[in-house]
Amino acid sequence: MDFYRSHWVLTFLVFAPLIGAVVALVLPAARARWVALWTGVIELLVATPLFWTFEPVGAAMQNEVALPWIPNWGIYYRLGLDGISLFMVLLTALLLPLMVLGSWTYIKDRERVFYAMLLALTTGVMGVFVALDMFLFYVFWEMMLIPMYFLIGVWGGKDRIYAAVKFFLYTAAGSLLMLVGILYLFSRYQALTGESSFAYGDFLSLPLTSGEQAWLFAAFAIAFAIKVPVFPLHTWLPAAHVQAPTAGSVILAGVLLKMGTYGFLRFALPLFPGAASADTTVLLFMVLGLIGIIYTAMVAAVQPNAKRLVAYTSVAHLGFAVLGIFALNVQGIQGALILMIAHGVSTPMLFFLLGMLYERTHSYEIEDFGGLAASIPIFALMLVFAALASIGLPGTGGFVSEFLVLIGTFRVQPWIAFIAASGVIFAAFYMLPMVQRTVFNSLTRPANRAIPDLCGREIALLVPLVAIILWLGIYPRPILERMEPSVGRLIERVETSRFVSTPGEAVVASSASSSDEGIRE
Amino acid sequence: MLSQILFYFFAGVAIVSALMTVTRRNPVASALWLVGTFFALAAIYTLLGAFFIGIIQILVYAGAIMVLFLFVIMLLNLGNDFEPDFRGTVWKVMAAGSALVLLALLVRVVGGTESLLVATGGVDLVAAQVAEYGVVGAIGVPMFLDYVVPLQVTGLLLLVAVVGAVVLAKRDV
Amino acid sequence: MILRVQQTAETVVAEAQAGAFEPILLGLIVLLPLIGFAINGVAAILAARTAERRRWSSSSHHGGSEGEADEYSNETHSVMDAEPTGVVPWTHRLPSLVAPGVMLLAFALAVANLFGMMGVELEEPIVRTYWSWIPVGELQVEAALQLDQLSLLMTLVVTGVGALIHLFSVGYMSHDPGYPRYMAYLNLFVFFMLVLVLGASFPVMFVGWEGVGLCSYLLIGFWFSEKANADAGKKAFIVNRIGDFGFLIAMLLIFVDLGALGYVEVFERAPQLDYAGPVVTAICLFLFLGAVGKSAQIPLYVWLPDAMAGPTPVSALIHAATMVTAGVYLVVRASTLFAMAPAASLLVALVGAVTALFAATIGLKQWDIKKVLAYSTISQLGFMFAAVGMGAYVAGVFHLMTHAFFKACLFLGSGAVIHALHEAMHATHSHADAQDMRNMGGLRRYLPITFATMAIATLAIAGVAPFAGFFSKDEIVGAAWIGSAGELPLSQASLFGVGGGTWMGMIAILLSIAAFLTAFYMGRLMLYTFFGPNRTGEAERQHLHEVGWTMSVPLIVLAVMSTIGGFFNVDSLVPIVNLFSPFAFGGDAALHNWLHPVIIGAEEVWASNTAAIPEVHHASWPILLAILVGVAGLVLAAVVLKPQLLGTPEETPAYEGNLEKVLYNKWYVDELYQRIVVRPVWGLSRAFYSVVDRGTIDGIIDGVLGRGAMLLGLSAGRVQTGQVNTYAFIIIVGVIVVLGSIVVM
Amino acid sequence: MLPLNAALFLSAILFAIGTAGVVVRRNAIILFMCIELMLNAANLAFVALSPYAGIDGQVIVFFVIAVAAAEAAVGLAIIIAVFRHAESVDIRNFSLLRW
Repeated sequence: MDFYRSHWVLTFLVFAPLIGAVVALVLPAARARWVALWTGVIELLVATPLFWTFEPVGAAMQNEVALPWIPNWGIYYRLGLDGISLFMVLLTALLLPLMVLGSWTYIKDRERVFYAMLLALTTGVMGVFVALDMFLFYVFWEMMLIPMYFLIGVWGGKDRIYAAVKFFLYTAAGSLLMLVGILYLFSRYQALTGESSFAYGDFLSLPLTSGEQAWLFAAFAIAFAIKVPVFPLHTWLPAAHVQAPTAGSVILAGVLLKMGTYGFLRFALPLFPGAASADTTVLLFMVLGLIGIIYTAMVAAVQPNAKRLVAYTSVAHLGFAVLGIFALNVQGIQGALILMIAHGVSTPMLFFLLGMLYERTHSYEIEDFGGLAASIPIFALMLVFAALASIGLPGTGGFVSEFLVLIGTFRVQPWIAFIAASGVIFAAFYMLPMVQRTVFNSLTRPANRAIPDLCGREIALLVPLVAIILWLGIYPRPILERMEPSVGRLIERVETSRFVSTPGEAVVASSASSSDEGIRE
Repeated sequence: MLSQILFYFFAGVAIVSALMTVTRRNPVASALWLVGTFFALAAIYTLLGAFFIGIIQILVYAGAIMVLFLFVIMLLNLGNDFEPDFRGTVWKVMAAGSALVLLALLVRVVGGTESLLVATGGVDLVAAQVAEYGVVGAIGVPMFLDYVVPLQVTGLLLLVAVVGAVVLAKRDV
Repeated sequence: MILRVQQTAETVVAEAQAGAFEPILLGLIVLLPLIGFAINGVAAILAARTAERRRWSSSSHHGGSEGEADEYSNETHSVMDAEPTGVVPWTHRLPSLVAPGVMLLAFALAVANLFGMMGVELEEPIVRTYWSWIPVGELQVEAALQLDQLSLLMTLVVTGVGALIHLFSVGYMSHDPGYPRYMAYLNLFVFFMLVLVLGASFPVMFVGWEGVGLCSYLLIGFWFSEKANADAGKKAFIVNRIGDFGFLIAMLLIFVDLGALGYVEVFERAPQLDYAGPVVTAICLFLFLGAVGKSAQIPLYVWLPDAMAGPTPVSALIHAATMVTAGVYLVVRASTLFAMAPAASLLVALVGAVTALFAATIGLKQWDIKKVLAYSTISQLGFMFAAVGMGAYVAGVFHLMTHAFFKACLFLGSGAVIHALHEAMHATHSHADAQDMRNMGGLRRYLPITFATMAIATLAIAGVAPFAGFFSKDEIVGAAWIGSAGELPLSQASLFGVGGGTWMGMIAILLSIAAFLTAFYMGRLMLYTFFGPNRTGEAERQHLHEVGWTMSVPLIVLAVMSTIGGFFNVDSLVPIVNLFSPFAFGGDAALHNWLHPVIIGAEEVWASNTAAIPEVHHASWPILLAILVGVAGLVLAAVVLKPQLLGTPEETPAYEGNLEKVLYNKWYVDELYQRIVVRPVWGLSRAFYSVVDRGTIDGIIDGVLGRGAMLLGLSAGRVQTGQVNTYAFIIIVGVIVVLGSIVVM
Repeated sequence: MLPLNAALFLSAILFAIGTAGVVVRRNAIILFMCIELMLNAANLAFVALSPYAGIDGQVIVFFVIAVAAAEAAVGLAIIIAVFRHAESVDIRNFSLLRW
């Protein structure tokens, strides 16, 4: 049982997909998808017990390890798991087999390379969530880029090259800034203590002046803001989603975007708490998040292409996550984390459905659909459910997360929360017309009349997602409990090292200040 | 005092013939002016006390390399009906300008060294070695002792050059 | 099953004497409809599966049949055409048993609890916590249900009227191919309504709040193959969402200012806020915005008339009896907060009164029988909001209850009429509009029971003496007159600088006119539908016959409730009303005493914050005025309107003269919204996409950076001329630069 | 002894003339001559400094001469090869190696 105490579970989770990728490449094409499926299933079976073996009590990292990798530069193979990264690992492990199932009949050429890329991508993503050595983190961060580039570039839609290159350049540019930040930290640490190390723990203990913190925070924040994506840097996402194959869109929306918010919570906030909690930063990111919510919701409404519409909605959703993170209180951050999971389940469901629809109608344009409920009722049922989960109907994960984020934001910036709450209306404004034009209305196209409904495989693929969405909405308590200590530690760190210069946080409704002190236990 | 006068004389010859090499349109003329430069340089070498190098300069440079040049010019019959191969006036101005700037910089850089070297008091280092091993020995001993590796490499280089030249110039039969 | 319920009732009553009251199977009441939904849902999926498999088998024979696929369109109402074998499949028979059965069980449990609670004087509400829903820091939201007098009353209304409507739906919808799906949605709706009503905290109520919004979206757009129906459903959901936005903001304010969201804690800590202060007023205004969205008051009422696109029982259940009353329930539940914010309460009353009148005027000139009833519902809701706005919370709840009875009866009656007409038109394949009154006329000869029940309900809604409407509506109008005389706590408050009393005077007048118009348009509806010559056409007339028992029984029960409903709250103090006090159920002003513990919080707030009111004396003239207004409306309709002159839609135009034109076109409010809200938002969205997203952001990234890099590359390339001199020159420049930097250092 | 600076100035001048020649002339042969000139300027500098910096200067001169010879040989071979193909030694015929 100590397998789950030690770091071996994490090492297995990170490198099993890579081994699967190699095997998939070697075996003949027909075998590739089965190898990928088995790897995914094993990955999921190994990962699920983590949910129970993870003690929610301690706030410190669990399953830690620190093996020398390149000792003379102080680069160690350092892994660790805590409340924030646990659910991201589980989400990735869940999505892998589903993605393989989703692209069972979708991918017809070069299956071997496709599944190898998919598995390599999972290794990269899993590595990002568990790495505690900044160098190792950066390696995995870059490693994730290449397979994703090929996924979009090779198996994508019409102008996939444009989308793939744009995706690559955006993320790479951001990560270069982050690299500069990491190296600067490394040099400061070396100058201060003499020996060299990239450990996350060491950088945490590094005293930085406010100027340094500001610049370093900016470097990290831009890299993560591109990934989230935050408002002005978001235009790569719709392009990438429209061109990506189903599995590409699912992993992109399900997990890759969360690397941005995870990055903020793991690196940007704790490493540079002073800069992160400065009023200007908080206000800037909250306003950007707010624009992200309202603006992209409105833009989403007018999209002719269903996938592009869903892509813009995920920008809107993650706008909420940004709000939650920079509310810097327990409700806000827990809301952001729940949103990362809820969005990581509801949006992939939408993309799977659109993928299935594409396999039947060979189009993502909304006007090619219409009245599909008459011909494929089960699909219609699933699409309506996924749309409602995405809108954040109470009883689904979406509501719990948006509610927590709004409460968190309201305590810090009432006006921003007020406008953000109108995002609830815009959510209905962009999702319902799409659902109606796709599933309801009269069945005009004769071609749509004869398309087959969802088969067993497809339903088996969607049922776990539906279950998790409902579980998140109805009984999120076990998840919230497991996150509480880590989030508490993060907030406590940000609060204690707030700059003396800024006179405390923004004016919170006066009468609430009494209740605030109580919260900050 | 005589040597200084001779030095300036030969320096003047060298500069004029260098300028003529560059400016003559006829390749043969410029080749011959180049030979003139080499002779002036050889004289300056001897004035500076490097008699062996002066001799070698004439023997190898003027004798061998320039002959090779002239031979090639004759082989390719470039001596006559050559059209002016100067580039546009823009390039002329740019070339002259960059040359002057380069000159100014070199002079500026080089100018300061004498005071530095004199300070190190190494004026008659060479004279001592020449006295001990003789003119040729003074160069021969360090070449075969300290610089034996570069020597071998240079030998190899020359071999490669010869083989290369033969292969390149040979008519593909 | 019924026996067991009786036993539990006796034990409970016995136990009640002992003072302790334990709610019976509270969780089960809520769970029953959910179980119903699950069963019907599975039936619906299997029905869809079999239909699709048959379509594949049949279509694979002769390449897809046209008729099959539009089985979902509402023209072919009957599953018979789609069902070649003639026998009704089990997936269609099962819901007929499960759906009403589940509702009856829930109603029985509610009644059991009623008996239990009647005996004991329950001061504190009973809260049952099932699990901790969102435990984050100081925010501890429990998934808990709360049982007190108000929530029990609402449960009774929801399950009672709901059960009747489910029974009615069995007759009305059983031939529809999507019948199991319909029953599943209906059960799901009742589940969410019960969660809304029995929730113990604002977030749990919000779950029900949006859940009923979802179900009304699904049910309005039930015949989704028609674009108009799907649009109506979408419109309902989005407008409801605007209301839910208000509710959400209110919850945020409550949590940030009071630190909790459960009712008990919130109403305990409410006095901490300063009386009539900005915070509590903001909370109440946003709560009211939520109520306006859900209960279709000005300005967010536009979705209700369009919601008539759904099946008629849906209109009866959702858009008359239960969902739309959620707003009133919210205000009564948060009465302590509203008492703390007099300005907000007065605004609620004012909006209610204006909506009552405004909707009544539109109702005058509608030809679609369901549209008339829809605007009547909006108007009656206006009455309820006026009541609760003025602080007469019990009057509001009383009218809510009676309205549930007679409006459900009216809607189901109109459903029966439409169903009969449909059957007739279906037989003769005529495509006339089965809902247009101009196609009806003289139906009392063909649909006697429906006519009788609707007549009773019309008298009730008009406020004619013994019927329910008389007691409840006139109590509201009475309260308005009393308030204008300054004898209500809120008459001392002021809104926009005008005193509460004067506002209530205006409200009284508005309500009286609205009452008169209500009587008039209800009279008009009855006249055109049931009196005068029959205009449905020769061939169809033979096929006109009374509807089956499953549809008539609910009508009769509701008609009976409309008659006796008024006697639940006979106030002996009021002069004319006290004539009926001997017949009152449960003693004098039974409902007032029953609900008193719920509104104690509000009364304490008034006691501590407003001047004591001397003795409230009830004059008799308001009641006389009310009776006069009701009767006058009906008589005027009978006199003025000539049903025999009315022709079919082709003959009589929809309106003559521009006043009627304005009324028929609903004061052009929809068009106004379209122009000032919907179109600008779409325009802005398109502008955002094309100008900002494509234009500037992508323009900068792709254009400036992308193309800029390309151009830079090209121009740099030109330097490579291939000639050695150029390269030599570049090298020299390099040398110069290096030497230069050395010299400069 | 001879003024050191003068010799160094002379080598600078010769070097500058050589560069000017390389940039201006189009004839390959003359180009090579200018390069030889520049090499000689360098040799002069070596020799001028050798009394101060030691005999190594003069040893290096020999290597420079050797390199120059090798370079001249290969260069001229290339010129012959190109000439055979393009009938002229103008370096514009050598301009294929570009983007």
